[in-house]
Amino acid sequence: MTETPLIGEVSSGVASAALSGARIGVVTFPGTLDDRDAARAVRLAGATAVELWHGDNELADVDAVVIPGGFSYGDYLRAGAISRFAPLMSRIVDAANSDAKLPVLGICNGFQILTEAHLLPGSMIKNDHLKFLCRDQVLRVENNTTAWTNAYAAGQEITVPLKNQDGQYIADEKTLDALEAEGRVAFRYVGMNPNGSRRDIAGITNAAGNVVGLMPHPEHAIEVGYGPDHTGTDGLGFFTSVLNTLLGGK
Amino acid sequence: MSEISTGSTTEAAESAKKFNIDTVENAAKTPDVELPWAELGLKQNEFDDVVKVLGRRPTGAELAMYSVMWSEHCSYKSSKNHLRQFGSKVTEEMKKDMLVGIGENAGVTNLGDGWAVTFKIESHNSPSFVEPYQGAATGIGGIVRDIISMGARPVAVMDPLRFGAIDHPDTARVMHGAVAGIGGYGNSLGLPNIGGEMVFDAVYQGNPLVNALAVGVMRHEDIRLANASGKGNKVVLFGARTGGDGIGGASVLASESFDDTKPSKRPAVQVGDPFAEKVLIECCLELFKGSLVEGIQDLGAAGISCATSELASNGDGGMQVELTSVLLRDPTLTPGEILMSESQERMMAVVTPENIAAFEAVMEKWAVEYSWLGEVTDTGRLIITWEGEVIVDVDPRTVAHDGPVYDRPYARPQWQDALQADTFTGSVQDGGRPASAEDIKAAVLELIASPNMCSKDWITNQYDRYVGGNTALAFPDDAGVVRVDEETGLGVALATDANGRYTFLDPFHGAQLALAEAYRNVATSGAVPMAVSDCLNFGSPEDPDVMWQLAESIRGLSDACMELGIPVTGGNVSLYNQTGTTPIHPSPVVAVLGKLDDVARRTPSGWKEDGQAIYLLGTTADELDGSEWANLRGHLGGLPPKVVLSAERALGEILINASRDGMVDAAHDLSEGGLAAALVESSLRYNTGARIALDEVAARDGVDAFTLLFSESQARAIVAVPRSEEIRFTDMCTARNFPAARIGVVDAASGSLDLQGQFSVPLDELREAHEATLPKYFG
Amino acid sequence: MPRIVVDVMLKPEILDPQGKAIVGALPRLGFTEFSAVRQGKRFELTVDGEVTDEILAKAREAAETMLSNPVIEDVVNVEVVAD
Amino acid sequence: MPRIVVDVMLKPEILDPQGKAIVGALPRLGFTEFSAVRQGKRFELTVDGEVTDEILAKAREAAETMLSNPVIEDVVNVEVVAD
Ligand SMILES: Nc1ncnc2c1ncn2[C@@H]1O[C@H](COP(=O)(O)OP(=O)(O)O)[C@@H](O)[C@H]1O
Ligand SMILES: [Mg+2]
Repeated sequence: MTETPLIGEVSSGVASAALSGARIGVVTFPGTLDDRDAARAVRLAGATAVELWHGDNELADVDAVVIPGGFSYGDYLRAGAISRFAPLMSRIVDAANSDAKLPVLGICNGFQILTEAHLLPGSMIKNDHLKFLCRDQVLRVENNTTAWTNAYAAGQEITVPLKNQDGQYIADEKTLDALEAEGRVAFRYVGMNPNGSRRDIAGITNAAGNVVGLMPHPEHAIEVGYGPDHTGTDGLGFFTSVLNTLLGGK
Repeated sequence: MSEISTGSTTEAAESAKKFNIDTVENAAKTPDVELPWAELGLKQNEFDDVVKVLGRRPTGAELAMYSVMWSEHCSYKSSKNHLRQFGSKVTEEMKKDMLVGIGENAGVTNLGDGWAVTFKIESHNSPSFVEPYQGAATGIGGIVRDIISMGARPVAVMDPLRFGAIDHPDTARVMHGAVAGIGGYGNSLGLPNIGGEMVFDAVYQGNPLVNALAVGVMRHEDIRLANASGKGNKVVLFGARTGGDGIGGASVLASESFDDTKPSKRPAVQVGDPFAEKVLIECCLELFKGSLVEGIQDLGAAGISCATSELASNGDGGMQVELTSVLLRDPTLTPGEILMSESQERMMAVVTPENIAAFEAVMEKWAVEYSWLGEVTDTGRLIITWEGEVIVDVDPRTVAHDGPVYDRPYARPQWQDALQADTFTGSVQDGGRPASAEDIKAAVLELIASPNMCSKDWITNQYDRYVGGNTALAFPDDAGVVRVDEETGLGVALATDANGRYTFLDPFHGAQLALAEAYRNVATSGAVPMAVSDCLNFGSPEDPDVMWQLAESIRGLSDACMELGIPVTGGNVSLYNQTGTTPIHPSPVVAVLGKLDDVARRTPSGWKEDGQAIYLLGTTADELDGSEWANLRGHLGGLPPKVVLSAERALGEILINASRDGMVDAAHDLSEGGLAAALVESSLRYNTGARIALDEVAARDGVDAFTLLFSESQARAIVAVPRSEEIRFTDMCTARNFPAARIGVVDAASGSLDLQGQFSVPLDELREAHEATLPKYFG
Repeated sequence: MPRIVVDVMLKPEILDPQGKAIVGALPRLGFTEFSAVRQGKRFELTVDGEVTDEILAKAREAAETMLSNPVIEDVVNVEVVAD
Repeated sequence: MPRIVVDVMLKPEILDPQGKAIVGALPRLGFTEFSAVRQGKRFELTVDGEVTDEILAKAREAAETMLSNPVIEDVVNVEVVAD
């Protein structure tokens, strides 16, 4: 019998004790939407997801942090503009910049928050076509040495959902040149540029490689049948990457 | 948070001085005061009834309450007598899984394993014409609050839409706004959009239909009802502040105010705040989790009037509320206006005194404003005070439930017979029916590029279908499927359908056809249909022709639900959809909810495995009246396709069994656009071609190739069957005596749809035709 | 080049969710001086050449018909700014 | 009550997608006078009482730190408007 297109088969095996010992925080702001999805991705990768609340003043001993997507504060004023001032964000910024180099992943609204918080350069403005766009998007992994991308091959193409209204990445030419020169463009859009982002940039990393932000949603491509039609689990590598990093693999 | 309450109380107290409060005492003493009941939409007999019920003239505030609660929208006065059939035509079997039936904010259906699901569809038609973005956005907001108020976590939305002619200059305005509004609001709530409809027809030019469906899930123990019980329990209003939204008519309550410098500016439309609603959802779920509320009610149409009177009359029957405690966005609002305001993103709840602190802690956490308005009593009266003075003293039942009910006259329109006699076959428009391969190919391309049959990507790409991580199927598949339980894979499927042309030709059968199609869509995905919600969009009930359409549709729909064994658990009636005296086509939008024990088994609508056999289930007759093809030729007349509910049921069982036992990898039902549309859609779904031979089935059914491709005969579907399953599958069909014809095979290498003996079209050409239409008109 | 500035605000009676979110956030950053915030739009229209009365009238018309949605917004200001 | 108006525009070197869409649509409605359009934000901050220099300074600070993102936007105007 040909394989029935079943969904719900989780491709990761049973988590090892070492993996599930890794505590990955998932931040919820008012208006965050993809927090439960990010927590599921963490779990399916084998780690323990820890809920973090924007108003908290400490990081609850997490080993890494995901700032998930959504419309925190409704995206009012500017996407990420109000969230950036949350008490927890100060802790995250400090920990990311500390010697411990806390791994931080910002997805979509999380990426916008990271740029507003100046952990990552540049900013996002409205998509060039001005509409919200939800599509399965092909990305090329340009830098596979960061805390969140080391499970991928350099140049690997992955498909993950993209869904946003303010996804056009912009920065001045000097910053863009520096990002390119330092290999800090982590992902580029392939096939089509869905929002007019400068130089097809979909995601970037900080110089140390512990802070990564991107507009598309890897946490929506972690289970067969609940993600993009043909591949479905290309996003899981983000979450296994950080486990490699935490367990000293890379 | 207390500082806010105090702040506003002072504000309210100050503004109170500006009002000439019409107290109950005053009303009793001044029976002859002129009241603007007509301006508020009441009829003489209705006003007389209010006076009779109260035994005196109403106060201004009471008049405000009765006028909104006795409006068509809130009281269903024209449709109530007919709607009863949804409750009466039900067997014990149908009641088995119904945990909450019609009458509550939304019905609740048992899914098993302790899970329950609630869903409902509603209209937001006229606001969406005036201001499409905000009208559609607040439509989503309103239906989602209905779902929350049942104790459920909302998990998905859908949006059946009907707009005017695609090339009319005003259509782009409505289309752009409504789609952006639905996306803007729904996407911000984190609710995947999993399906809907899109129909263009000039009859909707001045009355677009923007219907919205929401579905939510909960554990059985979390079901909440809108009732206020327990004397001494506190009544609280939380969420957004109350502004002058949607109170147009109420400003005529001049008797409430003696200050004519009072700014009478009231918003013409309501603006939604999706962020506030998202926070409200999380906040309510936290309240439910902690069992912190005894009863809860969303505030929709008729706002506080509705919430207080319904909570009170469904509970122990008494409530006492101090209206100056309501937090206001606009301090100039009069008591009547506050009672009528339809400001969005508000909820009312009943909380025991022991839970007050815990309730307040949840509000603080989410930074939601709230104010305590009063308490539940056992007096059987709803008493509303303004600075302690009684301005409302009513039996809440008389407001909420004992509104007027009309037996409006109705009669089969005089023109109905002539309309039905005017069949497409043989009409002028049917001249030169395509017969050659070349002409049929052109017809197929025309069909799939046509406004109603073209790809809806332009719309659906603006909707988040992934959020939540539980969407197993969404557009362009036949039904949306959402996983409910991550452990077991238990899930639900939903589809909405309506065909205004069919219903115009024959309201009784048209409504049944809407149900049949939604049922078929759900079964095609592999789910077992369980429950129905409907949104009845019609013209004016005061027109006997329209009233007949409404009566016939309800009769047809309720009969068909009985025959299919699935109950109506809730819905909505939207009347007066007409421009001048021209009503829209009667448009009963029917939503069917089904259940999948394991969503991993759901069936998508496209094939992708090379070599699988393609079967056509069901038979085809010459049924082109009311079809998309006739519509494209500019013809509307005759009788819609025949409904055979037993065949729908048999087909459904085959599709459900085949899905459960892994006998089909793809299934797509045949509906508007018939076999031609289905073949193209199933090929384009995963960009996988097929070779199809039509001659044998055409001969079997005694129709020509064109009719086989374009007729809209019901109870049909196409499926892709793995070779290894063919015998088992055909045996099943034979055993059930259901026609199944092998019409072709999936051909992955070809990259085209090949109708043998007719023509072959590359998939790229089909896609181009299918996908170019909406971008061409809407950018 | 001269520009015409057009300012558009939501009508006062209409809810402004953005302004509401901002006024809620300001105190957390230590800004307690502002009791209400409303967010509107500012358009800058560039004119090649001189801004005649006709052009200004055109700008007014564009402001009323296209740059604002008269159902929910008011044009609060149309003025010429020199560079 | 007096208000402080804060105007924020995208930096001139950043292409403004909304402005671009508007300038593209204007000629279709018969407005051919404008060669470029940019869309920015206008905030109105309400002050209860008098607008002192301190309060104005606070508004400037809020404009720079929160109401605008200096990476992409400029605060082009902060001024007091009486009603
Ligand atoms: N307004 C809309 N919003 C979301 N999905 C839509 C909308 N309009 C159409 N769709 C989706 O597009 C697909 C095709 O629609 P349609 O041809 O009406 O389906 P069907 O014939 O199976 O009822 C379906 O998956 C439907 O849910
Ligand atoms: Mg279908």
